[in-house]
Amino acid sequence: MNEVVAFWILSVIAVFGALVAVRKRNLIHGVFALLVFFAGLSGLFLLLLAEFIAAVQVLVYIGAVGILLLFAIMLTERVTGDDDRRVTSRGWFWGLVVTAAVFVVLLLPAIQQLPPPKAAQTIDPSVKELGHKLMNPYVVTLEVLALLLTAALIGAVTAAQGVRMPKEEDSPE
Amino acid sequence: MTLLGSGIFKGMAVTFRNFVGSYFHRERLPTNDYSWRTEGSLPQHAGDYPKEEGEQLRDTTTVTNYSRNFPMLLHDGSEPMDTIRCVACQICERSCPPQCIYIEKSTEKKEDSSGKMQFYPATFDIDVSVCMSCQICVEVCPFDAIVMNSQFELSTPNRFGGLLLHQGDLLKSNDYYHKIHPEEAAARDKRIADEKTAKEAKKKAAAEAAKKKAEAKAGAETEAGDEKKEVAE
Amino acid sequence: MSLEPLTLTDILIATVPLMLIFATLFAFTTWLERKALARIQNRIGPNKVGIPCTRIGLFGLGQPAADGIKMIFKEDIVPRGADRLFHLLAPILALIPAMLVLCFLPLNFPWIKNIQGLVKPFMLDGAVIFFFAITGLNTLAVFMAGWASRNKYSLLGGIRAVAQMVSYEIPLVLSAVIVVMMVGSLNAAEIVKEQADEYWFILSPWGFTAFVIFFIAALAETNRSPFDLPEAESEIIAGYFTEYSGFKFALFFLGEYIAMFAISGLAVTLFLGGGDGPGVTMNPEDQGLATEAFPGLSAVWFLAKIFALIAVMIWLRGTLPRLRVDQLMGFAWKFMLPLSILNILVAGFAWHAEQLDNTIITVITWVISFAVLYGAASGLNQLNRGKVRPREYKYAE
Amino acid sequence: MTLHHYLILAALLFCVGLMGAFTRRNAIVVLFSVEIMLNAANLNFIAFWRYSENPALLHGPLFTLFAIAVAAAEVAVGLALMIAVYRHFKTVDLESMDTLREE
Repeated sequence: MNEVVAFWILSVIAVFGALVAVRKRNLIHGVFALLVFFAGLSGLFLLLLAEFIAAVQVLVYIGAVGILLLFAIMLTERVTGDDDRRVTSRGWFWGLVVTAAVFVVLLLPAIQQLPPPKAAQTIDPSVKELGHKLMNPYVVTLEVLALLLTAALIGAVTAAQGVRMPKEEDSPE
Repeated sequence: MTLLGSGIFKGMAVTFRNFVGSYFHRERLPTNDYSWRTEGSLPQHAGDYPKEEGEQLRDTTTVTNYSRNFPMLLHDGSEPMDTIRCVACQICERSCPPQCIYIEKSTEKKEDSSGKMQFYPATFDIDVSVCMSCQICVEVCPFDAIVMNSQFELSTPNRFGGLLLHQGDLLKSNDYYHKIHPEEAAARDKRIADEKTAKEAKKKAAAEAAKKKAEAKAGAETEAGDEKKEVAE
Repeated sequence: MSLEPLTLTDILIATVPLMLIFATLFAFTTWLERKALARIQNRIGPNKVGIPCTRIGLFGLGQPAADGIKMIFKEDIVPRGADRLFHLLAPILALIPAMLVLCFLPLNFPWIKNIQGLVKPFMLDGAVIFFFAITGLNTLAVFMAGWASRNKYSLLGGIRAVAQMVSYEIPLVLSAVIVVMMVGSLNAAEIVKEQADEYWFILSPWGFTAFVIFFIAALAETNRSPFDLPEAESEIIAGYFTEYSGFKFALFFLGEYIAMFAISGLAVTLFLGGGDGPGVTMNPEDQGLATEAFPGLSAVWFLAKIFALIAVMIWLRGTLPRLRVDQLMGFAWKFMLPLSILNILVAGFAWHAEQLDNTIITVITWVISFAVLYGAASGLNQLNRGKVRPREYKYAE
Repeated sequence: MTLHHYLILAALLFCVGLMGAFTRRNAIVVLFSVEIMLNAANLNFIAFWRYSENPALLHGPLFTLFAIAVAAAEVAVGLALMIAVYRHFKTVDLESMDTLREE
């Protein structure tokens, strides 16, 4: 009973957040709606008993990505976040058609081909077990991921830094 | 090398001393809590704010000698302008962070308390509505002419210029300074006297070595030094 | 583990007393802070408000209640041009995460002994990760408040807060990693149990270093002095809550103090042995809960330790001047971050040395790690020195 | 709750993301949409893991962890590129970045 109520509330929050995030004219409102979506999804993960993933979702997406997006908006758009130009792209109609088509294609196998739903098993996912898995069979993946993150860090800094101005053009303070 | 973070612990020790001390030494508390006192012992103007323009409350007798509020100018004698220590060098004016000091230098020199010809400030104004009581003027003054006053009831009915203190308001005698900040004033006078005697000794040695007009000069300056010491005592 | 046996009564028993207790402690702490700061500055502090309609002062203990009443009845002003929705949401968003993280503190109140596992969130496997995740939400509330006020000072305060909190979150988490490494668990109750069995982590060289880093980072995370740049009143009025008044301001205030309690509570859990103390035995069979001389003793110990940390915070606020923005950032990235990474390395070696179970090797490890950490701290200090000189007087001498 | 509930929800979220990516002009909103799609995929992973034969293998959470890490890197690089693009074009409007088009 609890689970059903929680599922419906959380899924409504997630879908609502996602819809507002992609359609809101004001970008800062959009970011906060996106964060609501992330929070709803984190709740769904918790409902699926993936508590560590839920925590990481909050930590990475809400704590880090959200702040990053806010900063990017403040650096690129105006501080108010308002987008007063035309916000809808030229190909919006075909975009919607493709979206609807993808939705139907995604749903058909989900409804038709999957085995009939089983009763949920009670499982006990421990964070310790996850750690052992990361350190033993998946250690190479973890290392590659670390390398990727370092490369992304350096790449992001270089890309955002832009071309350094020559010394002569620096205004004398 | 000192212990890492020892500066923070030193500061914390100071604040802790203040914290404990405030419970045992009531005279440390600069707060003017009128409710402590009976009706008759309130200061003359307490609760009775000035009505006439230019009139200000001037009661400073209730604050402790740990209190500092706004700067004042020192003079040594009974006639303030004759014995003013300030020579209008304008160092304080230039180092004042909020730039609340305004000085106009006099055009001609005048004898100061030690008989030396010096410039004096023709105008010396401090806007206490701007002053932030940082004491930098006190620290930079090479003549010990500007020190902190503890006068705090400066309210005035005049918004424009009422808080601009002029030379006349700022000039206070060294005796007054001794009354409000006894320890600090004694230390300062002692330092001035020490510096003076050191300077004299040096000068005397130089003069004796040169054997030139030694007696007259030394005589005059020892007298001045004695006067100074009397004030300090 | 499943949601099903959870009932509303269990949830209420677990949460309502927690909120009431910490709200009361908040009121008391505001009074304590004002009194202590006043005494540090040789003032008296609030001493008038006591029992209404009498002249009994009670050392001003009625002051928080009077402040609260004043706050509630004040006019709620929203600036023209402000984002009304976000202006309203920001204080709520500031309070909720702060209240939420209190659940992850292993406080063994007697009344939570018999309720279900899931309403004791500190028994979760990832309790410490959850704690950090939810604490991070505070940043968003601050940014939201700064942005929604449509005021330059507010925005500046908000941006300062975001930059500061993001920078200091890294040393904060890295110093907690050491404890997680030593215990081998993210479960708050297990961390406390391990400390009760072995030693409080603050008593080891790496633990002490981690505690100092954690405490400094916690000061920055909660915007306490000397890291209170987001609300530096001499520079940017009141920072992100310049445009807040009345009850919304009170909510911000409450959220800030609750966050202070929460982060001190985490420091107590990680480094100071949690509810461990004389008269308390941590009981491994009873889900990490304690056997106590009388019910609630371990919670009392826990709260006493929190208050000790809060007292140090207040003391530091009375002592240290505010940092400059560049000093603040430099300190986080050039001092705290390298030191905490080195500390993880040292703690790793120390853990392996302790596995050998040899007293001499353990002692040698402790001495060496102390020397390494102290040397590293002094070296970093020397490297970062030289930029800041004592004040020079341009015209004197 | 059954697996189908979660799958339909994930499909819906994915399509919301897709719609955003197709119908908005602002590059940052397109980045939001990509994030929404990635998260919908993560929800699928976790749901399949939860209702799988052998959850003890922890395939779902592990893959989700890796996906989250990659997504974080993607956001960082993507936003850095966006700032670089903004510096060049003074806009993040995707339809005005058309210097490769034949006139």
